[in-house]
Amino acid sequence: MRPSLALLRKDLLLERRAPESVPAMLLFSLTTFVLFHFGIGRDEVTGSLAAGVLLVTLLFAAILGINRLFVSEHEEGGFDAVLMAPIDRTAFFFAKAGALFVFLVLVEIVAMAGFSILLLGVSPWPTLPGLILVLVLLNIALSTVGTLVSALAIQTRARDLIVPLVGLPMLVPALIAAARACAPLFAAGGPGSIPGKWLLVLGLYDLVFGLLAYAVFEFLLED
Amino acid sequence: MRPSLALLRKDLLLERRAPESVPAMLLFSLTTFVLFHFGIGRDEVTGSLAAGVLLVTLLFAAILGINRLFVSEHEEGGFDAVLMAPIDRTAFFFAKAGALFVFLVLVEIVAMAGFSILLLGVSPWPTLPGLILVLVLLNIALSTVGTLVSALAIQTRARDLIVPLVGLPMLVPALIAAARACAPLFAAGGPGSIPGKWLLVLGLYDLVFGLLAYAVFEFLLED
Amino acid sequence: MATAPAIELRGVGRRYGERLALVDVSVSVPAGATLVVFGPNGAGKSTLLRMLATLLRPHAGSARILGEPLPKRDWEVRGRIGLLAHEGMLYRDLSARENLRFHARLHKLPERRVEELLERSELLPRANDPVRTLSRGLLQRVAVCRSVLHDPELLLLDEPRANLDPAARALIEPLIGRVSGRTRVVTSHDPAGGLAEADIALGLRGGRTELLAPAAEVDTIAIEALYR
Amino acid sequence: MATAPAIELRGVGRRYGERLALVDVSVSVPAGATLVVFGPNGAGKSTLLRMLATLLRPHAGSARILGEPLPKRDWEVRGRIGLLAHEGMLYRDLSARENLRFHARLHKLPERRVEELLERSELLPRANDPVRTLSRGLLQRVAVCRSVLHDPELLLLDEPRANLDPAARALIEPLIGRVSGRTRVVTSHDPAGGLAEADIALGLRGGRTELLAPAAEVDTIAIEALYR
Amino acid sequence: MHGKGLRALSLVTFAALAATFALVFFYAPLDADQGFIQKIFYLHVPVAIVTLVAYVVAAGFAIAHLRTGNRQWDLRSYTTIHIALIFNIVGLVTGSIWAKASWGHWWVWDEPTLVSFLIVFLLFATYQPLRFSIEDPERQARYASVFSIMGGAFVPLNFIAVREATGYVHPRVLASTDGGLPGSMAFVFVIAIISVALLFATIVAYEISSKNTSWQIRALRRRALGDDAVTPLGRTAAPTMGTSLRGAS
Ligand code: HEM
Ligand SMILES: Nc1ncnc2c1ncn2[C@@H]1O[C@H](COP(=O)(O)OP(=O)(O)OP(=O)(O)O)[C@@H](O)[C@H]1O
Ligand SMILES: Nc1ncnc2c1ncn2[C@@H]1O[C@H](COP(=O)(O)OP(=O)(O)OP(=O)(O)O)[C@@H](O)[C@H]1O
Ligand SMILES: [Mg+2]
Ligand SMILES: [Mg+2]
Repeated sequence: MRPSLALLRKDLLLERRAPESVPAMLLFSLTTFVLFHFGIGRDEVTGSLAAGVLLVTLLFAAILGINRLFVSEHEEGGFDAVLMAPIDRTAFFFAKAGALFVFLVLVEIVAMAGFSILLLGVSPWPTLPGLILVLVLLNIALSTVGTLVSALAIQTRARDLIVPLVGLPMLVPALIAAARACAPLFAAGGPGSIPGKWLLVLGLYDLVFGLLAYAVFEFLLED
Repeated sequence: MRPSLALLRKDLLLERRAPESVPAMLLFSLTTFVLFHFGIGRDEVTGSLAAGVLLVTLLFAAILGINRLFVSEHEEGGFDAVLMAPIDRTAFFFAKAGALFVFLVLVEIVAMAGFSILLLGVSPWPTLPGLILVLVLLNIALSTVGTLVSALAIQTRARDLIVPLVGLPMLVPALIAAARACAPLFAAGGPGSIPGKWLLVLGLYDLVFGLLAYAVFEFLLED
Repeated sequence: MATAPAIELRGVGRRYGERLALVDVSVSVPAGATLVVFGPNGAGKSTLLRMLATLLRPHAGSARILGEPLPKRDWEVRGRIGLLAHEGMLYRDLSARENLRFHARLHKLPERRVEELLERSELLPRANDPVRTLSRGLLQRVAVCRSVLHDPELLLLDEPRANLDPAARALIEPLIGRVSGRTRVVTSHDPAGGLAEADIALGLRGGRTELLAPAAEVDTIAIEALYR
Repeated sequence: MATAPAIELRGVGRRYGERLALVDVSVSVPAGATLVVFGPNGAGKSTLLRMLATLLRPHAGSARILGEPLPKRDWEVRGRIGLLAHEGMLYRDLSARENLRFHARLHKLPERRVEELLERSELLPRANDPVRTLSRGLLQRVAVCRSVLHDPELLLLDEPRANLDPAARALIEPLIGRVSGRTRVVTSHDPAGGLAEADIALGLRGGRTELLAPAAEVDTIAIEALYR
Repeated sequence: MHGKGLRALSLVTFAALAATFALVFFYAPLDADQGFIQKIFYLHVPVAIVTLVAYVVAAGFAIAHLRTGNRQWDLRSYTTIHIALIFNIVGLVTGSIWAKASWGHWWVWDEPTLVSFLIVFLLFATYQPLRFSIEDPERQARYASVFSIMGGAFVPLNFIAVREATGYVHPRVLASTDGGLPGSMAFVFVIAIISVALLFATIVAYEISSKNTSWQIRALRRRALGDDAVTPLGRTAAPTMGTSLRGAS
């Protein structure tokens, strides 16, 4: 655990020193809400449309963060020095997934506020408990799969293409489940209950892909 | 013109060596259509929703291409060597904007086919003449402003963040105009005529931002 | 008493794709000794060092570092090796101090050690600047500090003095020089200077061993012949 | 006949943010002469070279390169200056040949020139490999070729021989050495070697001029004093 | 020798395909409401099923590659995915034709198999670009295996999610509640699946043996002519093998 924390701390320090991912993801989300507003020509969205707009936006924002997750390791060969340290290689996985999770939570807090103000046609407060549950499950999916995809992409010559290309389809099932789970929350008549089926699918995705990502991750770090 | 061609040739060489931008933008568009389907839960879209989905997707795809436009220049300081060559700095502008325009046209041809098959609720053929007009105007906006933003971003440490952050808001007016112009084309009852007002706005945007981008471009290349 | 050699390579080979970067290299370095690697550009010196650092796995032959076979038991030697490569291996946006503190934490070292090194390499006035803004030579000094931070038993130095001014060279001598008392592998393009600090000299050329002898038995002419 | 000096700096200064990298530097270099810049790490040598290359604009003072004032008329001198910096300034995914051809096209030179340079620097066998896969020293050779490709009147060399093996140093000597007959500005960390090729010696320290004299009047002790 | 058993496999495949062809056209009954076009069913469904199974099998090969480090497993995984991608496209096209013929649209969203098939295609379409953007052959093989393991798990999971998200609007010929397929159709269908699977296996076997042979030729040339005389491979998405190093795998 110790090395994971040291790594996580370094990532948060880098982000504080040169704040990039979080503000970028944030601004991106807000801009996208505005784009949607004009793009689809609706002043307010509810139900499945609301869930779709919110989650597609968060997914794209996450892709931004995933893209940069390993950049700092790559420049100047800093990663090599870390690889030579006497730490378990899965410590990276936890550190990076942890950092991404933290970033996502920060982004979601503000993005959700923006979304409620700009687009959402119903009051956000009653939806909160359910929404938090879904977002936590979604964040687990985004951060585990995202960490894997990011590590996969960083050694290629086209990181910024590989990340969305591989990451987006891979995350489609999680998006579907999250969007379906959220849709009743935003129903025009007041929040309905979350279909347990979709929580189950999302949880299954987290479990399967989280474990898989963890298991194969170290193969990405070897020479 | 000669130096523009030499630069364009190098870009196309790099793209042929590793075909990246165009196929990536393409796949990205198709995946985004699928995401939209599940996100907003519609099987078919028409009217302003169709225009919104199509144009937001194209905009994001363009961002991918813009992102990579100056990447090769940045690594290893190769750009500095180019800056020291005895060529007019606006030659860059034409070379890069030209490359981007070509990429966009290629992407749009396939993306439009995918969109018609996957999501569009009306026949695409009657919309074509109007659509081509709007897309050409939009491409001019995307490639001139995109080149500017890409050059801006490449000098910063967070290229992949700056591009969407600066690019998206900057392109909002073009997107609005294009979306409003397209909406009647996709009307459920058969294509209506394009509101001249929005074509005018789009043309004005091209003129003003195209000229501006051209004019301020060289300041971005200086120290 | 026969202690195991710190480095023992037998017929080691390494490819990049199809290009052979090292072919059939066998060398044994006793603990505490200095191996200096000579060879023209592209001979495979950096590749050898990265392999000894466990960052590249050998594609042929067998390698033992600090008594452990590679790549099988590489986790046993991690943390006991220090590498100074062509690039700084630092986080560009963190300062020298933050970079070193991070590595200190990974190696479970006290922060005292970081301050001590910053002071000894006269980096204190620039310790809080992001390393991105340091000049090439200052960056090299930070990299030196990073490589010796955890007091490694085996030190791998790839042209350690490149870009350093004469004063800085003297300054880091106690850290990476012979007086540091570590087992060292050093690459060099300076026949006379390289030989002076060597116990064993290894000459590579096109990845193959052209010369391997105790430094005392080699003269600069033999080294210079490598480049012909 | 009084030809204009190739370089004429008067009270030139340059900041990075608040940090002064060059303060009040005045120096004049006649055409065909060699200025060698000494100074400890972080003295401002690379900054000076990048400024002479028109890549950084001076923040104070006035600069004339090849008779043209900077930064006002920098387009006049572009294409007449060659810079060899710490990094290679090459496209990593293009081969040595493609990199050089690209620059040849920018400078409107025949491809013959590219082949000639590749041959003279003995890069032909590796000319089609992406430069990313070259060893540090081979990369440096490609960078040297790039910097002299367009036969520049003024050559700016930042530690040009770092990472090169002795044979390669001899190989590129006709390209960038005194015998090339160009006006040159060279940075060096080697007092004796640097002085040997200098007509004028400039010593910087913390961005300030500590020493400026014809090389004949300077000895290595004066240079070494810079580092103290 | 890399061609062992290929001829026998080819012959069996050919015979199976010929038999299927004959059965489909001369034995299987004409569908009551879809008519002749329904016969595309015997191509489309087997191709789709084989494709999906192949992706999962490729993941198995990838696991074997990571466990053993033997690059032959990577070659198998690569070839399987490569051919599955082609079958994937065939499945999409035949499905589209069928959809156009029976519903008048080239694409429908309420057929879960169809939608998940598209998403799977979008994911695996990135397999080749991913490989292509990694130069070092060993690393390329390892990263590709990681991808294909994730992809193998993705196929069923994605199917579950998509299936749950769409209703069952359209009648299914197979495995539906209302009685299922007539016996003669089911028989022909099973034969069709077997022959498509055989066809798949044959193509994969051919590709593997051709790759192995060209590596061997290359290695022999390098040994005979020297390393520098053979033109370098350059970047490629296909697995490559360095063979000229003593003791290398
Ligand atoms: C682009 C169009 C289509 C694609 C990509 C597609 C794809 C697929 C796939 C992947 C499967 C295999 C699923 C599995 O193994 O469970 C499948 C099976 C099947 N498809 Fe399609 N399909 C398309 C169009 C159609 C159409 C138009 C029909 C019917 C009119 C149809 C009817 C079936 C049936 C009956 C099966 C049998 C498997 C089952 O019952 O689940 N498909 N299709
Ligand atoms: N981009 C930058 N931002 C901020 N400071 C910088 C930047 N580049 C250089 N500096 C600082 O300016 C000063 C001069 O740097 P310069 O690279 O010119 O030194 P140098 O004489 O070339 O040293 P070396 O011998 O180590 O290469 C140093 O203190 C350096 O840290
Ligand atoms: N990532 C890589 N991909 C392909 N080839 C490589 C790679 N890294 C190194 N090589 C090649 O391997 C050979 C050995 O390189 P290495 O860097 O070990 O040489 P070196 O002896 O350190 O040379 P130098 O003195 O120039 O630093 C060279 O031919 C080089 O081009
Ligand atoms: Mg080296
Ligand atoms: Mg310098």
